[in-house]
Amino acid sequence: MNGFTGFVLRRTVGTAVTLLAISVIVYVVFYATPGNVAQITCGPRCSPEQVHQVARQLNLDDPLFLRYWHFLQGLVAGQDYSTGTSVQHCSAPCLGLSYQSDQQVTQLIWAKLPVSLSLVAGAMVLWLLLGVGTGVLSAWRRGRFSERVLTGVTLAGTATPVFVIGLVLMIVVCGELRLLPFPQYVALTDDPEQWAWNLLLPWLSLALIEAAAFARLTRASMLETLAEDHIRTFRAYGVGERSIVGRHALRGAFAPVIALNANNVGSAIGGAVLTETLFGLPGIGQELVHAVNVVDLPVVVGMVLVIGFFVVLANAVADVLYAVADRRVVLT
Amino acid sequence: MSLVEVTGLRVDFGELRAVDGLSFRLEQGAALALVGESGSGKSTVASALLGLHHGTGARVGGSVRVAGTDVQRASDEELRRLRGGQAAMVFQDPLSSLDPYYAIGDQIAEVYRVHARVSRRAARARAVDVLDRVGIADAARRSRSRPHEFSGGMRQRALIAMALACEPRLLIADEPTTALDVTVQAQVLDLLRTLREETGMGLLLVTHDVGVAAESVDEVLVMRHGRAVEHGPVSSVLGAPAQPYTRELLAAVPRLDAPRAGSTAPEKAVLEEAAPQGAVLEATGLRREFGRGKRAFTAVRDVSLTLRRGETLGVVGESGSGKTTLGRMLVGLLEPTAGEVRYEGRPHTGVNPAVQMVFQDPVSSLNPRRSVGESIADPLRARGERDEGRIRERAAELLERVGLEGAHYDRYPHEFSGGQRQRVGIARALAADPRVIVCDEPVSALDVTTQAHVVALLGELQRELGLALVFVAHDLAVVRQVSDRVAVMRQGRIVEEGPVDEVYGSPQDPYTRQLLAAVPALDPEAAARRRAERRELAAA
Amino acid sequence: MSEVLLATGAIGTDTSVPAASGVRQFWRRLRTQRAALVAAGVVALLVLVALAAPLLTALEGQDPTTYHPSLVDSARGGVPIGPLGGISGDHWLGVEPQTGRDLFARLTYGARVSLGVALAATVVQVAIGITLGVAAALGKRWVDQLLSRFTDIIVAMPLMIMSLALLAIVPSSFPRPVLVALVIGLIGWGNIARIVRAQTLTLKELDHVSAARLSGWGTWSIARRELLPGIAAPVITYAALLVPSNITVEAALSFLGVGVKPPTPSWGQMLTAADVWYQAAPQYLLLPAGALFVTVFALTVLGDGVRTALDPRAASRLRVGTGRRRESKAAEGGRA
Amino acid sequence: MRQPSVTARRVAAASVSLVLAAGAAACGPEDNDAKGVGGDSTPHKGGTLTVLNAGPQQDFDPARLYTSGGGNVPSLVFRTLTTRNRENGAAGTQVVPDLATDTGRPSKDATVWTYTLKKGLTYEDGTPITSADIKYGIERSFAPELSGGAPYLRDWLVGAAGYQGPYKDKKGLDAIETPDDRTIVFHLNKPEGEFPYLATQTQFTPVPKSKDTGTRYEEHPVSSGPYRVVRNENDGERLVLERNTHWSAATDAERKAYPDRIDVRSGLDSSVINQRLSASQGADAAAVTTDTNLGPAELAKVSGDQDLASRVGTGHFGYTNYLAFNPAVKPFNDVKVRQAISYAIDRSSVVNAAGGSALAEPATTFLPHQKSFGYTPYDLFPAGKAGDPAKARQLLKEAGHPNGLTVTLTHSNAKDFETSPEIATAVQDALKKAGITVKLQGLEENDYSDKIHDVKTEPGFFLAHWGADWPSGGPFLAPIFDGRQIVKDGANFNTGQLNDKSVNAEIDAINKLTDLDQAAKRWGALDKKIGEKALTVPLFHPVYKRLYGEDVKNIVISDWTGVLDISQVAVK
Repeated sequence: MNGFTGFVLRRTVGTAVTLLAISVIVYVVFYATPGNVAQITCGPRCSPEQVHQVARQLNLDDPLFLRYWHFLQGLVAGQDYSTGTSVQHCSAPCLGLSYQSDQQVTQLIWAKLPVSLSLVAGAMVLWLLLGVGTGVLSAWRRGRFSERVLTGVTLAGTATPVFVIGLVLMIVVCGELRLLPFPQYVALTDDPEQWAWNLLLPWLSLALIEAAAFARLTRASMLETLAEDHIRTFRAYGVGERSIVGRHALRGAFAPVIALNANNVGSAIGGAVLTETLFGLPGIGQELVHAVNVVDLPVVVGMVLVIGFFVVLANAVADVLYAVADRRVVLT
Repeated sequence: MSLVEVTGLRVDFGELRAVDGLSFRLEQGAALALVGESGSGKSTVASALLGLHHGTGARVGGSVRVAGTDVQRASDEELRRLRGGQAAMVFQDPLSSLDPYYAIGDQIAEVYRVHARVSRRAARARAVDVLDRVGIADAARRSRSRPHEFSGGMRQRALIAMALACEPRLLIADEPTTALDVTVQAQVLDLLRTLREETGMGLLLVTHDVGVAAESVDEVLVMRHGRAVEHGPVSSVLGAPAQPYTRELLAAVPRLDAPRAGSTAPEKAVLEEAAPQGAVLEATGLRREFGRGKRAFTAVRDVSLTLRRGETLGVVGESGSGKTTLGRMLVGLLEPTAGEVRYEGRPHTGVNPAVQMVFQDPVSSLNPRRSVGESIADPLRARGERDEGRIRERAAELLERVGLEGAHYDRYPHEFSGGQRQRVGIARALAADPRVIVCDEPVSALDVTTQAHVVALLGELQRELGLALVFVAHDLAVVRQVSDRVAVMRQGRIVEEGPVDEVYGSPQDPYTRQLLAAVPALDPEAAARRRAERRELAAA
Repeated sequence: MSEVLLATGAIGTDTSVPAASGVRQFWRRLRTQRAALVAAGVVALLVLVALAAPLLTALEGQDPTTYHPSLVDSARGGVPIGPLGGISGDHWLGVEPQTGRDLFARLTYGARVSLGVALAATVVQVAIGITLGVAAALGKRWVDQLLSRFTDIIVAMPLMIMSLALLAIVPSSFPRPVLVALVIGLIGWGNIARIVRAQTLTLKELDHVSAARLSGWGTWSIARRELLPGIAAPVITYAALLVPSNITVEAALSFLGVGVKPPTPSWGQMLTAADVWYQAAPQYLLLPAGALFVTVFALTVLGDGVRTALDPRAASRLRVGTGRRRESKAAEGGRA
Repeated sequence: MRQPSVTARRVAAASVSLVLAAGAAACGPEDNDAKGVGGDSTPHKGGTLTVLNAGPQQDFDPARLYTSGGGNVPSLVFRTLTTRNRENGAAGTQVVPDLATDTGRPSKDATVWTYTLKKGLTYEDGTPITSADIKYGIERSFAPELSGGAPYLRDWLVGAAGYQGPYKDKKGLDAIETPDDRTIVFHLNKPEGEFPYLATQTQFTPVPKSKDTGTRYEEHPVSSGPYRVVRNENDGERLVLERNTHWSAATDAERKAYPDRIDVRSGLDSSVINQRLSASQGADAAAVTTDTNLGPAELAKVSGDQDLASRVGTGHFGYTNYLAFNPAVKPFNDVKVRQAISYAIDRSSVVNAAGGSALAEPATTFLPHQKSFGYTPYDLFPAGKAGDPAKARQLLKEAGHPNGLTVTLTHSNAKDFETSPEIATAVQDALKKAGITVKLQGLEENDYSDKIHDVKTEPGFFLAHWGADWPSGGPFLAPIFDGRQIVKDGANFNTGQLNDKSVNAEIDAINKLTDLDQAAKRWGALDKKIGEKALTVPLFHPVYKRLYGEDVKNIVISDWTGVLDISQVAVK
């Protein structure tokens, strides 16, 4: 399918352009953010002379475009930095060093990404099951009382902020009923069983919020498909209501659900900061909020680029799934 | 016991009574046509036969017995066995009657497995052989492709194949060919006829096109406002109609063979002798491409034509022939990829107030959120006319001119019928005092009787205001009735052009001949002669 | 920010022009839906409470800022004294732990900020969405590409982080509630722009728009006279769903410490402070959470009702069976 | 000054903010088995101690840490010349020898300090600890790459102001002599009687030059204490310590080191930490926290539950929250206006906003209520329980503001319940009765600390706080009121911009004293003298209350740190 390689090529170029644009926006926005970075890095009681040394050390006095130029050089050719006793090389694509922790941003990302990915992957499975499941049920039971109840519950999902749902869930489940241990991130590679047990609660509270949107979307698009002419054809041939809703109406909801899911997954990688904060999961979102507070520009740029990358990737995957499901769609 | 017995059928949608006490019988193997204009309730009757109104909130009275099953009191299980098993239905719009996501073979197999307890593989084999039977070449491979990979005609054949799968005793066809081109329509009607001869299946055909009815059924039942007006064998009802409504209906149907009694014909003769006026609109080498790269598609390839003052040029062709694209280029809505349009000698690109257009779909041609009068006054306001009094007066005058009342100024489009809305469209076109009006399928969305009135209106306006008209349509009979000269288009080119009598009388191009042979005739003998001609042309 | 991702209800791009339009039809169809009516009633009540906050609190004889140290038990962390969190004759909903401020006053004034910020943010989002959406649909190919690419970038940006940055940059003299509304607005318009672009592309093809071009109107007057009314339906529907999600975004911003600043009370802020009092003074959490829940729930139900009322096809969708369309749709097989 | 470092995780902020309700009512004493409070309380070796923290152990390098008395977790790995006496209450504020044989021998009017190392001191790999290592450790703390430590060495050591650390100036610091492997001599540019206190900080930890890896040293620093670093992920997010076999208890009387292994976890939400400590399930039974206090909401819950109340450690740390005036800004240049505000302040609503009387004690003196600071009680402008509006109005009338005054109070938007909006609104309400209308100006945290520490942009009236680097009047009063510590072009902490000859002279005089008790009395008297100028309005001193797991024994809370000392705790 040579169309596919053309598509992949165009999308990669598009992604690169988008990410570069994002990095420029972040540089400009954060260049203007108040807060004397050198003073923060050096420490509250540093003398002006020491602050000046630190500023030179992190070349904070360079103009904006020079610093962005260094950033681009680092991305392409990597960057050498001194730890005092020795000179280390941060290989391309090098996103620079954190002002606060002197860690390579790429290492920070490798440490944080698995946490965010595990949170979002598990939550995605749950919000699809919950959301699409409720959506199908309420489409199946359209007009009856049970549909009103289901719609009510799903709407309730969006109406409560996550830090309330998450908190109450944690107190009741972990504190009082002691069904689950308090969430504490265990890497999948270390102990898959513990990994799942500890992430069950964060998955649930994140999924409860997102499920509502999926339920409403599935219900609406299924109802829309049920009004199509081909459903009437199958009814005129005596095909049972169950398979009409199951095989044909549900297939109609496939495309919009993919699109919304891509949108959700993309923004959840960086956006689940409230869930990460609440459950103490050291993910991308929490690291980014911390970096913004201490104006740690390299970390901020690094994290935002990772988030941007996953948003664009999620949309590209959605487009491919779209084309596979509905032959009429041609990949552009 | 006859195949279908309907006594005193009544169907109400809320306070609207669609069918009011209809009774008729259909014997095994016989064919009956329900003929009537939109809103006559003919489709509602067809759906009632399969009990499809259950659960829709419609109230159904009287009794309906199909193949021994009393539809009104049948249980869900009995209804399921009837639908598809005993009686099958084919619908009007092939584009949307099949599920876009599944292969066609699978959809037919799914329906077949409802009525025959067979394995999935056997059902798919059955699907392939019914597809083969309805004339789809290489049925095995084509059964795996999706509906959008089939043309309109092939999709309708696939639907007929689906109906055949369970060998029903009755086939209900609800406007099966309305959405098809005239050549494809002819093939599908022939297919239906041969299938009925082979299987002895009963046929209930619902159509608004009297010609289609004449071609394929033994008996005709003319309906109006939910009631039967006349019922009898085809030859008597169409040959010697007893009821005044039937006569009026038949008179309004444009015919190929009948003399061109069209209202525009006589005066036209006078004009022709006078030296032909200068060409008011000329197009040379027009070309238009859509899309880019691999998926580019050329709608119009190198078309040249001239239009003289007071003359009507008919442009006829099937779907995909590029006639609408040509119309939009003449008006300036679409920029040609190559070639040029000259108005009164001067090349004009983009919109020209002297060249206006009347659109096809009465629903989307008027802005629903604006009153009818306002839509008509649009061109006046656009030209800078500020005096409200002047505007309302001019608009009211135009409303009267097109046969509506001046007082309708403040009414909304949804309060008018399709025909009335087309008249508003025409009034709007006139508001810009044009010299040329391009009509893109102005009447194909209307019923036969309304069609005739609108065509007559166009003729009067042309004579009175000396307008030049371009009449784009797919219905050969209507084009013949209206035009002075005709151009026949195929795949973006004009294959034949000339005075209407020459082109219709002695068509040179084989495609024109094929088109003319496909037009359904009213009386059965002419219909039989045309069928023979088609078979001979197909064999050539 | 995914927790408060904008609820993208299925806004089918309304290809068929609504059969019966006009405001009268809309009200007639809206009245038929009981749930939507109840929701509209609740929303109206909330707006009334928000507007009449000063009057209501004067009635109770309190104000949202005065401290009542005597009403809280300082030795036990400042938990309110008296039953149910200090509910009494002059404190209808009890007092706030630690400060002893009147909860009823803070809740009603809080409604002002939460609803105000949410509505203002929605207006900003709709305005930007429509301008960019229409521009993308009507402009040339490269304009469309550029704007769509820009929308992707904005949607890709994590909403929460950009708000943090913007809120940190603007000097604190700028009135905070307006700033918060602007920030939410500036960042959340992505989806509306996409919907408007899709709808305009569909409307552009309709005949009455071509007729308007033929009458001699310029592109922008066509956009104003023909396209905008056509866009109103899906935009209003989506906006009705945007308002509730904007409320939760403001609450989330407060949780991260960058929302509206004390002493201006807002539900998000109360929630942030109250969540730790879940066991010691539950009513302090339940009141703002309940208020937020009721508002968002009512607005979403109203949003659903508005969508059904505006989109006649939705009304017919509920009638299952052969609801055949009127014969007038005997369109040719596919436009040439 | 142990100002909570700005880099503390703001969202999961330490101390009292955003803290979840503690122990679940359901799991109260009823199901309390034998092991509970009454069990065998003598501490035994062994087991794993879990530490649940909000903030990470960032920059775990002795040169970069800013600690008071060597810190809690750091002091397990980094031994220093002297350290704090690990005992309860006031006794815990004394300095005791650690690596050195004594707390230091002053000479030449306390400008030269000599220390001798104990015998048999080794690193985790068995190599001996020499005085050169201690000199190198101090020199490292001057490198710009390793910034973050306290400023005292830079200010006190001779010729150290411009020194840029061993990586740039190879020749090192002359002010420090190492005549032989066990002796080290410090030369100061002015008398400093409290040098032994400074020697408790981690900059005095030995670092072998051969094992120094610059900015990467923090990943696995060479341990001289009872535990060595086994695992350090993401710059202190997860830190695991195990027994250092080469550490000998004989040379270290202060650290008990009962547990075999210590697992320090961070990035946890403070409400979760308190919830886990109260539930005390599984590993959490042997858990403590070193940075998360009980908030007001939890306190309300805990005080109602006997079992939980018995597992709360209460401590006092030398720390004062106060209102600061900038006399350079009108109308605060008029002492009467400052006195009027001192009279008007209703401390009760401020204390309530800070968490109530159990978590904050009203303050009328600048120095905290501890003998080691030389606390001498005084209340120069008595505001009584709820402020004295009448006196305030009278003073304002005299100052030319008959019908009240409108001022702007600047505060930070951080959620630390010290300079946060909640406290600001409490002050606003407190001054209202006296006719003083207060408008609030909230700044982002970084913006706030930049503005108040820069002489040019310092607001007239703002919330501030100060903590002691060690329990003595010196580090409390000198940086705030010593005229010579005013910094024109950088971080200035002398907010009152006081440059009074007699105050400066008295500070120098007290610094000469090596008898710490006598010095303390002199600091107390100086505090009262400065109080008369009404440059600040003391508001409250915080009280730290922290939960610990059921199995945790041998709780020692000194007045030096005010929190549980992790080196004394046992879990078996």
